[in-house]
Amino acid sequence: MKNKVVSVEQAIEMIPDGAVLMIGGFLGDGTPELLVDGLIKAGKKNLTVIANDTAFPDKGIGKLIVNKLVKKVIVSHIGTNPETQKQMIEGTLEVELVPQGTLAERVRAGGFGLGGILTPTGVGTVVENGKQKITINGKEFLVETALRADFALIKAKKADFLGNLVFNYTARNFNPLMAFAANVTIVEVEELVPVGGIDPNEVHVPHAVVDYIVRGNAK
Amino acid sequence: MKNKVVSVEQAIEMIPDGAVLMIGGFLGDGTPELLVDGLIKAGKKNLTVIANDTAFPDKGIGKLIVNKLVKKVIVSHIGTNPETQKQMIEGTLEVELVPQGTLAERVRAGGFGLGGILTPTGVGTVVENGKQKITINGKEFLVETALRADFALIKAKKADFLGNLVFNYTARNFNPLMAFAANVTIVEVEELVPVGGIDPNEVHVPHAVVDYIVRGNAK
Amino acid sequence: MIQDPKIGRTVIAKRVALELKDGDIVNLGIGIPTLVANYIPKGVTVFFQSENGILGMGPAPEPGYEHPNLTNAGGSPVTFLPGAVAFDSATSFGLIRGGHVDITVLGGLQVDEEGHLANWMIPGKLIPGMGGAMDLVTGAKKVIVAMTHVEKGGVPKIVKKCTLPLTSVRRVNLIVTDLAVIEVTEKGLLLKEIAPETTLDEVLKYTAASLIVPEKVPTMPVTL
Amino acid sequence: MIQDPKIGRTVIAKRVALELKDGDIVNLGIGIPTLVANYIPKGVTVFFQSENGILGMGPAPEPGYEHPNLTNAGGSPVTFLPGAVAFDSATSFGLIRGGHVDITVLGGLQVDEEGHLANWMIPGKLIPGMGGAMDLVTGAKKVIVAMTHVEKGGVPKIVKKCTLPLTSVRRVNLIVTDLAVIEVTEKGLLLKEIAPETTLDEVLKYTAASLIVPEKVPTMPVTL
Repeated sequence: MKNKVVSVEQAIEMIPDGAVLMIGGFLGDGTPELLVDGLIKAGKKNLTVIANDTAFPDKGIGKLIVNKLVKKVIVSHIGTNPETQKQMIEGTLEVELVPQGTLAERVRAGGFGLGGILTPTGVGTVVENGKQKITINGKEFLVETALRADFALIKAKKADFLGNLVFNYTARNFNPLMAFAANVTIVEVEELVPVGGIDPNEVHVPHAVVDYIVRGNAK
Repeated sequence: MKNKVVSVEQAIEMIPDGAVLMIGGFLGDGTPELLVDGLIKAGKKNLTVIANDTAFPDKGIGKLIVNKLVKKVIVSHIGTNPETQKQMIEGTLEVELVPQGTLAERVRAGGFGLGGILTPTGVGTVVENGKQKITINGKEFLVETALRADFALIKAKKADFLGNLVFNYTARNFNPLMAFAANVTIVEVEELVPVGGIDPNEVHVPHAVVDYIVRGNAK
Repeated sequence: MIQDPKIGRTVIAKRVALELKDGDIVNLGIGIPTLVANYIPKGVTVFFQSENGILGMGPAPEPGYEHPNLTNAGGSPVTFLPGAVAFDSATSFGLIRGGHVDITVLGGLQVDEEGHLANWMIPGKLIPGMGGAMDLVTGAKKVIVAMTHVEKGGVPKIVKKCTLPLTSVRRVNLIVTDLAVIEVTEKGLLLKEIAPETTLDEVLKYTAASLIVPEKVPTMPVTL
Repeated sequence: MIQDPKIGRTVIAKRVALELKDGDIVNLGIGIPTLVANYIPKGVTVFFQSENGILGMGPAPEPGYEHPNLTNAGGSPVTFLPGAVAFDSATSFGLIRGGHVDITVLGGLQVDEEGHLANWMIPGKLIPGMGGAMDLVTGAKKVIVAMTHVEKGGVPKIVKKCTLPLTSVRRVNLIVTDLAVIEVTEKGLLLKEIAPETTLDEVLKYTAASLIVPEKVPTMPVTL
């Protein structure tokens, strides 16, 4: 069987300029920093990044912004990274804002084979601009469409060699959702255990959606 | 704080005739049998049951059918329970069939505050009758609306006194989804542990959605 | 009118805290709402939910006890209380959108006569993004806005009609400021309480929306 | 034509098993598809997914080792292989609908010239419900129909146009019967292989749909 374990360099090599990436993390907590650093080192260009936020200038996805690898972000907020706002105002970075719960469902829908979801969030606000609306039992909902990516770069606490994943506390956030929603899913893990080393009840993401595993700092 | 632990009798007493119930389980695996038996003992009538299936005549939800407590079921299949088919043909039981994956998403949508989901499943089949269709990027999807219930009767392996839940293997199935989707959620558990006795990473359903806890056979 | 802004913020937090009931699931926004956690009444146990994926969040850890994978929605280290749970972002917003959060306390830029809140952007000036605010206001059982009554310079934030982009068309339930407690009712904004050291005239002067003023308006039951 | 139905079913299962590639995620329906698990080629590791919420399902346990909470989609006790995972029904169908299952093998009542499958009801006669079949056919990367070529009485199940309600408008990829292997192509149904002890004439006689028949049609590479 295919060995999914690769080096950071091998993982990064697969990603072309212009790729659409989903990157896990919430203000950097749960972001695969080795993969982020790998993208910067390789000098990737024109990336589109789907993520919860752009973190801080010196942390997580923020570093990709500061180093100008990104042409577009689809995120729920950018308030913690002044560089994102600066590039947006300068017109060098496109920013698409999505309510956080809607973003989570759109990513999940992409991975779960759904066309999208119907949400009350955003009805009657600027978020509804350009979107279809549907009324069910007299209540209006926005049609929010599924999101997919070329690559998902995610971070887990633990994996077995098959790619079954366990996440840690608030580092879980968007990571499990993104694992399903990309053509290629690469996970950076802190701990690699033998197959059979994780209780079947405690796996957060089944190996079926994981393509490559990169060992993190704690080997 | 409210003590959520109640007896089977106290739990069943809350449920009026004619109630809409979601009941967990897959062919009986993961069905709260004590609560099912409680409904039968109390002689409830005209129930609507949302569940994956009607199990077998002598197991799980099947017993509710055999004892004629149910006027309508919303399920994905009835093939394992001849009594369900018999009552359907006699016209005493209404059967609404929903594709299993669609049923799971409709229940989840009900619990997660979504109006529904867009699925490719059922497009071009009898399942699309009477439903709205939406085209996204040239692909057709059915609008499948959210389901909710008055009560969810679910089964977990383990709970703490707050109601944090852990499910066991294939007994998980619809139980975690239904926990969110009812006005009142009652869980039958095999094991009750102190608050703090479950690793935060290993909880499958957070206590916020659990209203009452019934101790199962293994106290 | 309370002159010291710090005391003003404390009054807001103390007053909001009185709205919390035993067993409530509570989501606190950043800024003033965060302070509410410091004033939970005795005998009341509430569970703090944070949209990054935790229920049962405790206060900041002692120095040296910070863990990089246990943070709040502002990215700061927090702790677990007994019975805490971690979950993914979809589940977190399932709780929020699905009505499983009893109370959310959020900051505000404007609230209008219809109870509509604007709190996520100032066009051409400040576009941080909505984060989880739109889902929280749309989905939580009870929405409390905790904010200063006026902007710096005395510009009212409670207005006839929001000029800033709305967070949701779902009406908020209660507005708690350093001047007053105002309930959003079917008939309009009802003045429920006035802050200590504050007069009715001051409340009316600094409010740009119509208020329903009962004959007797009690003082907020908080100590300065 | 193979006369013994049991041998016929075995041939189908053995032939389908040759379609499985190392590392595949596979979902087997009830009936003939279940038999496929007995004939996985040497050196090929596949992972069986079952829609009730498991990936990495092993065979039936030894007597006395049955656990009530470890069953397959037919309700029968199964076992865990190393690396097995349990999940809820939404995740299970997320895997299925989302294209994360490489191959699903399902029984069939009819398949037509367009590759459409009907396998979940016979109006007025048999209405067991679609269970997970509609999601599986719509979402799996590759759909293989494993069925007898004809009904009892010799009525063809491969037809011009399905008269029974469709399971999905997504075309199946391959049909494996006790008479033939047929691929669903853009141009129509392509006869790929003929079963042992079976003639081309027999295949054509028992097929009610047009078949594209290449000059040479090999025999299925399976032993009886």
